[in-house]
Amino acid sequence: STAANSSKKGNTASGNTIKIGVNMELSGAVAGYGEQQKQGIELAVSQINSKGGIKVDGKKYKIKAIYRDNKSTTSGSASVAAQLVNNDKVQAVVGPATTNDSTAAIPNVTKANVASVSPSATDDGYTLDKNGKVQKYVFRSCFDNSYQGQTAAKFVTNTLKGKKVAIIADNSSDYGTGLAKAFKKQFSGAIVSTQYFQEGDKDFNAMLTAIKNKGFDAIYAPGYYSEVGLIVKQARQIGIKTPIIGSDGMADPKLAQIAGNANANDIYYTTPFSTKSADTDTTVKSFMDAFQDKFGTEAPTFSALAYDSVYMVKAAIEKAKSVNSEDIAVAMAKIKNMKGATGTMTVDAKHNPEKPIAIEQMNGGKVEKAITVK
Amino acid sequence: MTHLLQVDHVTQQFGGLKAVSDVSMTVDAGELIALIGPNGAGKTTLFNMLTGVNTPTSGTITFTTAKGTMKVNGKRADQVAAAGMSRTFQNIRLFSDLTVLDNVRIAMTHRTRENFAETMLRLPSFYKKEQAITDEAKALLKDFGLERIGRSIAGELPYGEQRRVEIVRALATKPSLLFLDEPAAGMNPEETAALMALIKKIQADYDVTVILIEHDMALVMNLVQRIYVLDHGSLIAEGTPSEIRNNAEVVASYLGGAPVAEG
Amino acid sequence: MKRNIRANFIWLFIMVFGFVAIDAMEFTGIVNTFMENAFVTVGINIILAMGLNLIIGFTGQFSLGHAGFMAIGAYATGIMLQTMDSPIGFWLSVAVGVVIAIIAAIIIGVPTLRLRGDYLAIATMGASEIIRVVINNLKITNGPAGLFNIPQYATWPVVYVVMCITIIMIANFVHSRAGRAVMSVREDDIAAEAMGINTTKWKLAAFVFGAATAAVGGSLHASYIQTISPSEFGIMNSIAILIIVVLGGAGSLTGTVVAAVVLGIIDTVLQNFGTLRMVIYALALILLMVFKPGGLLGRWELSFKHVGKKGARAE
Amino acid sequence: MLKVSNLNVNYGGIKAVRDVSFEVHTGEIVTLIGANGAGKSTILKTISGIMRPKSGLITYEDKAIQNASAAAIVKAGISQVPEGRHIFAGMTVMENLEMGGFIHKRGTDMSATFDNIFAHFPVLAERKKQDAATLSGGEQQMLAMARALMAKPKLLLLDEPSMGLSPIYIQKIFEIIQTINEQGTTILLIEQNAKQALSIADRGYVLASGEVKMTGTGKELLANEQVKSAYLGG
Amino acid sequence: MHTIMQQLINGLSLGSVYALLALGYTMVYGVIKLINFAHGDVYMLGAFWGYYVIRFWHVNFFIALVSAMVLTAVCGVVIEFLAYRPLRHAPRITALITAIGVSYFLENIMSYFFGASARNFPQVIKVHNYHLGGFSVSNVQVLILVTALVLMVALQLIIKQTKMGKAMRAVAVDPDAAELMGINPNHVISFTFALGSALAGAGGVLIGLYYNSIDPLMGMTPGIKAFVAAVVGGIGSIPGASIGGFLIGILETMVQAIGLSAYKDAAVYIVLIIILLVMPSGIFGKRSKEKV
Ligand SMILES: Nc1ncnc2c1ncn2[C@@H]1O[C@H](COP(=O)(O)OP(=O)(O)OP(=O)(O)O)[C@@H](O)[C@H]1O
Ligand SMILES: Nc1ncnc2c1ncn2[C@@H]1O[C@H](COP(=O)(O)OP(=O)(O)OP(=O)(O)O)[C@@H](O)[C@H]1O
Ligand SMILES: [Mg+2]
Ligand SMILES: [Mg+2]
Repeated sequence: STAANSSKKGNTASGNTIKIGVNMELSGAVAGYGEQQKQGIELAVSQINSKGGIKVDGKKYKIKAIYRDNKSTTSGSASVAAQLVNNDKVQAVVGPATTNDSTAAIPNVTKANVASVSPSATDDGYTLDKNGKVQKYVFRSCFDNSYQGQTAAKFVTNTLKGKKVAIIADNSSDYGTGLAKAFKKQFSGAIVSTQYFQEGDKDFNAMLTAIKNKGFDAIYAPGYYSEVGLIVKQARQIGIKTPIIGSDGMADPKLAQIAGNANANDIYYTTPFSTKSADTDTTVKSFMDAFQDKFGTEAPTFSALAYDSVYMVKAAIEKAKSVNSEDIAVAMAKIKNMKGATGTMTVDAKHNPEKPIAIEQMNGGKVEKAITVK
Repeated sequence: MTHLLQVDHVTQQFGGLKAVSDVSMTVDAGELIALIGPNGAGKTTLFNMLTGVNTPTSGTITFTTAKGTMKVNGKRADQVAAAGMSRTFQNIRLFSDLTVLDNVRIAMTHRTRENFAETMLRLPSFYKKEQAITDEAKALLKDFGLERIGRSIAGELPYGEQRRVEIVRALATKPSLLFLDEPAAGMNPEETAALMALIKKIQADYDVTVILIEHDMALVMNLVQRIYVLDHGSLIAEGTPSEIRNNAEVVASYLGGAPVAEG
Repeated sequence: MKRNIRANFIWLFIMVFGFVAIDAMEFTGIVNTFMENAFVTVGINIILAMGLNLIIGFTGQFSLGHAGFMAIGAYATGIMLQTMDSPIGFWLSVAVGVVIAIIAAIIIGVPTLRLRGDYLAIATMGASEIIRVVINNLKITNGPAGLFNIPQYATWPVVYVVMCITIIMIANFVHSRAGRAVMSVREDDIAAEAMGINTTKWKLAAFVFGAATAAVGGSLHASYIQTISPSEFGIMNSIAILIIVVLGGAGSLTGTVVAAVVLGIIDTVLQNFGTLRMVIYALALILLMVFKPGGLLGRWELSFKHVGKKGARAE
Repeated sequence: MLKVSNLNVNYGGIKAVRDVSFEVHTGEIVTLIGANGAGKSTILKTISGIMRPKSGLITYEDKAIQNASAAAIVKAGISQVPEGRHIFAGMTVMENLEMGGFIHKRGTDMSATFDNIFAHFPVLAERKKQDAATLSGGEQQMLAMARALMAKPKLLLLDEPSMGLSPIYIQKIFEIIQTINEQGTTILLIEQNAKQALSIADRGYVLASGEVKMTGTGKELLANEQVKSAYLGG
Repeated sequence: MHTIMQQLINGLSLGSVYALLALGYTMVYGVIKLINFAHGDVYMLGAFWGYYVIRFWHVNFFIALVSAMVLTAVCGVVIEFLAYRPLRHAPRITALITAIGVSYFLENIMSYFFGASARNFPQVIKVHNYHLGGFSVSNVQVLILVTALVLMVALQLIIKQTKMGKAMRAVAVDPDAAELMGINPNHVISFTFALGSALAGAGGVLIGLYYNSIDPLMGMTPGIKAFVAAVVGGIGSIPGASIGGFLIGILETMVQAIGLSAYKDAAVYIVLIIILLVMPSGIFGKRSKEKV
């Protein structure tokens, strides 16, 4: 911080720009997800600026996003975080995408008193320190694993009336395994088999053949669209017809493309962001349209979550009436009923967004309906 | 009396080929012996067995020094070398990226000790030991007139010098028995003469028994005391140079009409 | 003797000077967290690459399994600090990591070091992947989610001092009877055996030593970054360390330090290039190797043995 | 047939060959003698295109070849038995020989050549299927020579063909060289065994430190006092 | 029983992918002793080429396959010329690092221009499942298997029967001596890269079709697995690469079949290590012990 306001902690915007640092996986193993998030951020930033920016104490600020690549590594993330908060002097950080990269950034943003919002760090413990106390500067715009996994379990029991489930989970990050764990904890029926796959796997025939005759009513497949799409495809091709339930990592238009429309039947996934709700929700609709305009494709969940992360920063600034990062962090914890593309959210005591969760049902490659779950 | 080296009925089989078949021989301390024979007779193969590079298919090799008796077959080459047998190779095998001095010092590894603590902490005892190793290596090089190339990279030396360094390196292991595989190959008559002087010197000054393989009859006949002749894997003759020179079988299979310098 | 002591003092002076210089810069705020991060990353990379250079550059054994040993150290620290949150706990965890890594290195090394060249590389890579998969599926390691909120005991002074100790130890190893023995294995193992060197033993010694330093590097990484997960210890991470070794010059410790610094600078600067970062990095890597095929320094080493002594010929 | 004029070859900064000129006429045996490191092998490597000269001209059958690729030079009819044998390890003796005949079109009848070679080197016939790497030193030397003959060269470059051979075989190798020569192959020979080389050579050149010091017919050089004392062992 | 048969088919399909890639590795390695890390990325290039020509030029599958092979062959030759040829006489590990650099470059430049996320490959061939007594095979699986087998046989013929094949072996052993036989090593090496890369390109299109999902990093994991396959089979050996590929495919499948999916990679590596300990040069690798 500069000498002028050295009494104050954190970074304060100078001139009439508010800087938002983006600590993102733009290369490396999960660059695909980082790229989608970057698009959401770009959209949010350009929208906000074209509407005149953010007004604080009567002064209008434009926002500027500074994108830095953490190479999908923890040390890259720690370094990028440090550069953003110390050298670029940003007022808030958005990102990184994965839990591990996000936790690696915590010490450095904390030291600099800058809030960071991860669009997709889903591990339950992400916002907490090791004593279970909430981390003051750490936020997210996505659900934690427990909430989503438990919701899926409830849905299988209550709505699908499933008694036996086979789980196929992504084993390369906390996401798949965390969801699977939460699901198992909540689910009252039997788990007939739990299988794991790795990010980038393409062949699931062996696994599916192995579980095919285990007599399950549904498959729970927490993971990302790139692999789950293939699971759906290959499952249907070898004749597994049971419902396949997944998580928000599946909520991507590419899911049906990869699975093939003909195969994408009886698919359900938990998601904060329902393309269906565009019919009723103007915020969602405007996001969807703007995204389609700007990038020529339907908006994926990752983009929506990142988009909302930027809006969380905006909301916090407006609430704090300050362009100081410390103030922004304090205000962010108090966000209430912020309308976002992924629903109307309130930041709870653990810095998790409380927002309604939806379950989308896909048939023939199309989302048929969205079921809101409490 | 026990022999320095006793070879009993050793055989080396490669698939269907008996490269060495049922060879027995003895070597006594202080001797200078040549092993000759046509190309492919099994000379190098025999050397390989004697020095632990290959294990014989059958037969026994016993090596006896003041330190004790050792059954060579079944031992690794480094154990054999540590026991006191050292060698050079038909195709020079120097540590070619290292200096000549290091080549020699490496050969002293097995008979020197530096413990972990003194190495890591650079205790005075470490420097003392290093100095001793270096001094000994330098002295050895000096003795063979190689001290000026101590810091040269071994692989960059002319062929003849590489051969000499290889011999000196073998000597640095403090062998009681030294094997030289074609030390004069690729040398001109002048260099060969110098090599002979060198071998004599080793024998005299270092108390080493020498066995060498050589096709240069001028060298063999003038230098050695005893000759073993191998052909098709078997020993066909054994004797003094003059006996061998006049052995009809050896002449027919090996020497031919080649002019052989008189002893 | 005097010459050696003088050289040692120069080294000591440089190391102390480096420490004081960094400390002063930290104190005056010239170095902020970002630069400190870069320093520490370079420091840890030096520790890791030193060990690998010993194995690859000096002993000539192509190991691609460094990340596995690093993981062992990292997880030892990550797990132990959960219950032993104290400096003693940290150092204890480093020691435990080293011991486990040594045991693992012996188990892996004894059978595989018989293999040659690329076959060894693949086998060690496989062994390292096995370690990673096991960690990925264990409960105590928290599976793929990894561990976070690891207390930070590996501050920059700790990393700096450990780095210096590692450099000294590896340099001392290399410049001794042991170093000559492993180099002879690299040059010609058949000739080495014929000179009385137990090649298996020396290969293993270097491999184990390298593994131990990898574990130390892993421990420091875990405690500095405070987050670890199995995905950080994959093949690509072994390769990242290999790149440092080769770029600096396999067989040059000075080169390793230089390469780690150069790559650290490149990496830090490229952080400003967003999406193009890795494209530029890749091109830089190709160009550096094409124009400096022996590595930046080849096998050259910085030495102070000649300092202050005219005409002295050191060895 | 072959004319080398003012050849200079360097290894980095080291001048290995300086201003060397000599020629080989069709049907001759010409030998280059000289101490270790005189530059003999370097000259051969330059002729066969493995090394590039710094300056100078090499003409073969009236064509300049100093910039031709090694492959093109072999096709033009020059074969080399390299120093240090360079046999193809891991390939059998027979495969090595087939590689020697690589430049011939598929389907060329090589049986006469094979017969000729196996007549000269009966050991190789016995060892057709053996991995060439496991041959003894002398056997490898024979293989290297046989392999070069497979190309049916017009000009054969021999770099120390007698190295590592037994006395009886050294005799034989010189006989073989003479036979090959009589059968129409021109020969450029390098030998440590200068006495024998000169005795079968039509002409010889004496090299020292990269320069031609003397030239003459084989007989003249054999009789020369200087040559005698320096290269023939007194 | 049916399940086992079905799994075997699964394993063979997966294995044929690895085998196709392993062939390219083994050829390049066999000739210049370089682990061509970028090989998996050349396969990715093939897949992307197939994707674009089918999607935007609407060519049929066969043309896509052949044109991808041509394109990747050219890429392979260019990569060799620019990145590896200058290092012909450098230590091999240097060339390995360059290969890694090339791999990074291809992955990231493709991400930069075409985006890093997965996309679906146009399904030009409609999938049919043939049900044969309880287990099923798809036409695409058959296509892949047959293509792989045909290419393997063709390759084996090239190596064993043509002069180029012989020249490849000679260059592999001793490029200098090969030159003295009238062989131009540069041509041979270019040819090797062209052939190996073409196979990878074919593999890319086939895999795109089979799994219907391609992305710039798709070459990484199969690349490494394929290299492992080549090593298991005995590097440099064509039948070895094929057998190694199938072996690993079947192994992975079987490990998953018994429910140990989380350990499938570990199992592959354990088997790899065991095979190498028993046969230090792989299954078909020649162990030419150095003669002293
Ligand atoms: N590993 C092996 N496999 C098969 N045959 C081998 C092997 N090693 C050597 N031989 C064969 O054994 C025989 C003896 O070889 P060796 O090298 O001992 O001969 P040598 O007497 O040293 O000959 P030279 O004087 O030519 O060096 C040769 O015919 C050789 O081809
Ligand atoms: N690869 C190389 N690098 C540097 N210098 C070399 C190289 N090869 C040869 N030389 C030097 O070039 C000079 C000529 O070497 P060359 O091999 O032509 O000699 P030669 O007459 O064939 O000797 P020899 O009888 O030992 O075979 C020597 O001084 C040698 O040291
Ligand atoms: Mg021999
Ligand atoms: Mg020569």
